[in-house]
Amino acid sequence: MVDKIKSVKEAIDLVKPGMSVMIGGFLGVGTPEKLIDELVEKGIDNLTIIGNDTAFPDKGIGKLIVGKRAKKVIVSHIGTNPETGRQMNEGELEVDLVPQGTLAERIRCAGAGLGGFLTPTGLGTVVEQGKQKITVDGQEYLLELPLKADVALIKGHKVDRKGNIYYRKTARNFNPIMAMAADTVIVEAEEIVEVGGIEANDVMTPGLFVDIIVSGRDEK
Amino acid sequence: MVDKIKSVKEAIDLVKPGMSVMIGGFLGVGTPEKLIDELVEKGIDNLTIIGNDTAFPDKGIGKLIVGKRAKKVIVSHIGTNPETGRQMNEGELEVDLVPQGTLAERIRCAGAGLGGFLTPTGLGTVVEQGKQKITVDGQEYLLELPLKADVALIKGHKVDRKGNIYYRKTARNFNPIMAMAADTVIVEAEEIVEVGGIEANDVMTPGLFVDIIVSGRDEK
Amino acid sequence: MIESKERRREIIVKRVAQEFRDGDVVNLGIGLPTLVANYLPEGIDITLQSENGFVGMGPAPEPGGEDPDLTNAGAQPVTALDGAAFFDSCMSFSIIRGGHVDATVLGALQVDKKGNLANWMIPGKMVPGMGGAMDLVVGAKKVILAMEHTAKGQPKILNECTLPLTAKEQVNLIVTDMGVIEVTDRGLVLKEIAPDTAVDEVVEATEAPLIIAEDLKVMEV
Amino acid sequence: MIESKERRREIIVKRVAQEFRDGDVVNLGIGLPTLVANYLPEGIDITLQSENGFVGMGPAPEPGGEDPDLTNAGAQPVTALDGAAFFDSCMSFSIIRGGHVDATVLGALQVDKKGNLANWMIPGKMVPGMGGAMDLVVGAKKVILAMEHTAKGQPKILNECTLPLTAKEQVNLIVTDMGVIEVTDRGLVLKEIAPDTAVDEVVEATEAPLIIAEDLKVMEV
Repeated sequence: MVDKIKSVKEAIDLVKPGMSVMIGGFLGVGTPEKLIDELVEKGIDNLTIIGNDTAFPDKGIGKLIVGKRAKKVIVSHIGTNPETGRQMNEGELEVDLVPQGTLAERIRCAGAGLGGFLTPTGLGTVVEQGKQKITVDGQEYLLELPLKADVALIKGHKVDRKGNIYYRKTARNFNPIMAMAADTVIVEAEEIVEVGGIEANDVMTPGLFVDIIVSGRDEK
Repeated sequence: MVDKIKSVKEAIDLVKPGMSVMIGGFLGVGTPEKLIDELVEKGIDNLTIIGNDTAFPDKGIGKLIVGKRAKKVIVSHIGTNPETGRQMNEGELEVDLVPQGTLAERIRCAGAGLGGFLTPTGLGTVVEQGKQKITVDGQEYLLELPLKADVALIKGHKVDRKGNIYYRKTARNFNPIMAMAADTVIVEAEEIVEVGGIEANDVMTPGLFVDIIVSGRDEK
Repeated sequence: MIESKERRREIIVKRVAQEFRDGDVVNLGIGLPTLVANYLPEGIDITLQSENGFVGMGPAPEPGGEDPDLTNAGAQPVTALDGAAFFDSCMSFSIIRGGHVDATVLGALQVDKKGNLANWMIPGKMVPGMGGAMDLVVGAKKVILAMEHTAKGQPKILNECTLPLTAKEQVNLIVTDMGVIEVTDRGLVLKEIAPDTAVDEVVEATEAPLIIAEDLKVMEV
Repeated sequence: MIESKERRREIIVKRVAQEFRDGDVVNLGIGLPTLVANYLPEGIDITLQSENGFVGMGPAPEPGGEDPDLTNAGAQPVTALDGAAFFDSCMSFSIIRGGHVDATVLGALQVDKKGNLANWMIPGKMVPGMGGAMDLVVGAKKVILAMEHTAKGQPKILNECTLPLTAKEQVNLIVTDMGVIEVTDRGLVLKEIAPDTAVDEVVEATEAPLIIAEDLKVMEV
């Protein structure tokens, strides 16, 4: 069996400046904090960060913003992190705001091998700028395109050695779809279990999507 | 709390001749047999049946074909049921063959409120007939449209009184997506449990999608 | 016009709470809309959907009972009721965008006579992002605005929104501290009026033309 | 040309089994391709994906150990190995169509010099439907055909398919009882030849022009 377990340092060695990085979580809930801390500490910059939001200055993706690791963010919301707004207004950070449902669907779309999808969300708003409109049966839609990344950093509650993941409560959020949509998928596990430690019927992300597993525990 | 539990007869009373009916299952595995038996017995005909396949003459959707209840089927495969082929060749039954992945995605698409999606599956084959082609970044795709139904008949392993469903092994297949894509959703439960009998984290189809629950047990 | 700000807010949430049928799936925005859950009429049981990934949201936990993996869409600790179900963001928005949410209740910066809504940014001042609002307003079966009728004395119900839109022609009902307004093909119809409030007052506080319902009622709040 | 049908089939599946790397996710079609799993080289562990909804498919159960809720895509009882994962049809085809399957092995009625494949219908004779074949052939990273070189003495590797296509230009490798043919931009390249088989025989049995690899090898089967 291929050994997917690495140290946080080994995992983050795969992230290079300028890469696009998807990061799971919703306002920091379900975000892999250890992986983020290592990214900040190592000083990898010019990242394009894809996530639901920029969380808070001291939490989740927020720490990467405060640490000036991003040149661009693709998110649905930045209101909880004043530093994101400041960097945007100063021209230091490019912010691409995407409706949350469209963001989730675009990530899944990439993971599922689709070329795009049609949605009414955003019609008649600034969201439609630069997008193709397609009419089906008299109803107008925006054509939204897939969104993928070089690396996905996600968080699982239980992860077995094959990379099968079980998430917990609202910490699930964007993690399962990001696991499908990046070239390299790194999961931070609250608990690493043996194969069989998650019932096959209850696996939420099949291990085939996962390249690297790191422990989120403090004792490393 | 709204009481969703009905008898098989009460449930099938909602299916009228000429309706479109989605039926879960893969070659009969995960198909609600009691609901199908009642449909056959009651003689509701001219149905448009949407499912993965037409199973076998004595199993699942196959029984509806043998019982001449369908005027049309939208499926990915009919090879295991010779009666489907015979009716098709005799002009008694319209058969719309759809690639399995496209079929699943079209059903989800309807359930998720999307207007369509782009896929390379079917390009250069008879599947592209009558479909719009859309080019994104130099790559050609077929525009596939959502597929919904008047009624979905699905099967769950455990179902709680709110309609939350837990499926088992490969009996899951098309059931969860069909639960999202029909006006009326009827689930046949191998076991009906009290609310709380399925862990909130392990629910596979949230009860909000389900209108009616029937018992799949023999003692009714 | 009611003087007490507290009473004005109470009027709004009490009245919105009357809009639901037993069994409805409802998404409540952060802030004023959240309070609606406290005023449901007897016998009306609704299921709250939270766009960060579950249905069956319950109230805040007792102090000390917070679970870091269980929050609402504002990252505040909440509880899950019996029969709740957790799911990922894609399923969450399939529920929202697929028309499986019976009603969503949101605040507004501006709304206009066509039911256009602006509630997500003020250019140059406040750009928090739309979060899930655009999806909710387009996807929910019924869009209810819960808002004060005016802001600093200025009308918020306009002929035409001047701020960037959240969605076009999606609002169904506007509930304010002065009345209940339905968005119809004919325009905005004042269906109910707040206690101790005159029709002239409402018309005055509204930029868009109001059609006064023939059977205008007083809000039961 | 090898006489024994059994040996011809063995050659095909043994050779296909050499195509995988440790850890590969593979979807095997019903019939001949299914047998590939029995011939994996030492140290090569692959994960089988079954399009009806799981990865980690194991062999048929002991008699009496069948589970009606656990079958392969042909409705035959199978088992699930440790580390398996079940999912719905939409996830199953997201895995297939999203490029997460390393290789798919299928049979063919016809294949041509451009890598076009026909394997799902014979008009007027056999119309079983495409099932998941079109998705697999378009979505899998590598498409391997496991097929007898000819059918009733007639070539199946053609200049141009005459039957309705399963997919256009998606086939990567053709493994037959006579050799291994790679589909390249230059055309079909015969890379390996079966034991006791002459190049002339292969060329004779193939309608499409064959480029003979300079380093033509004998199949190690």
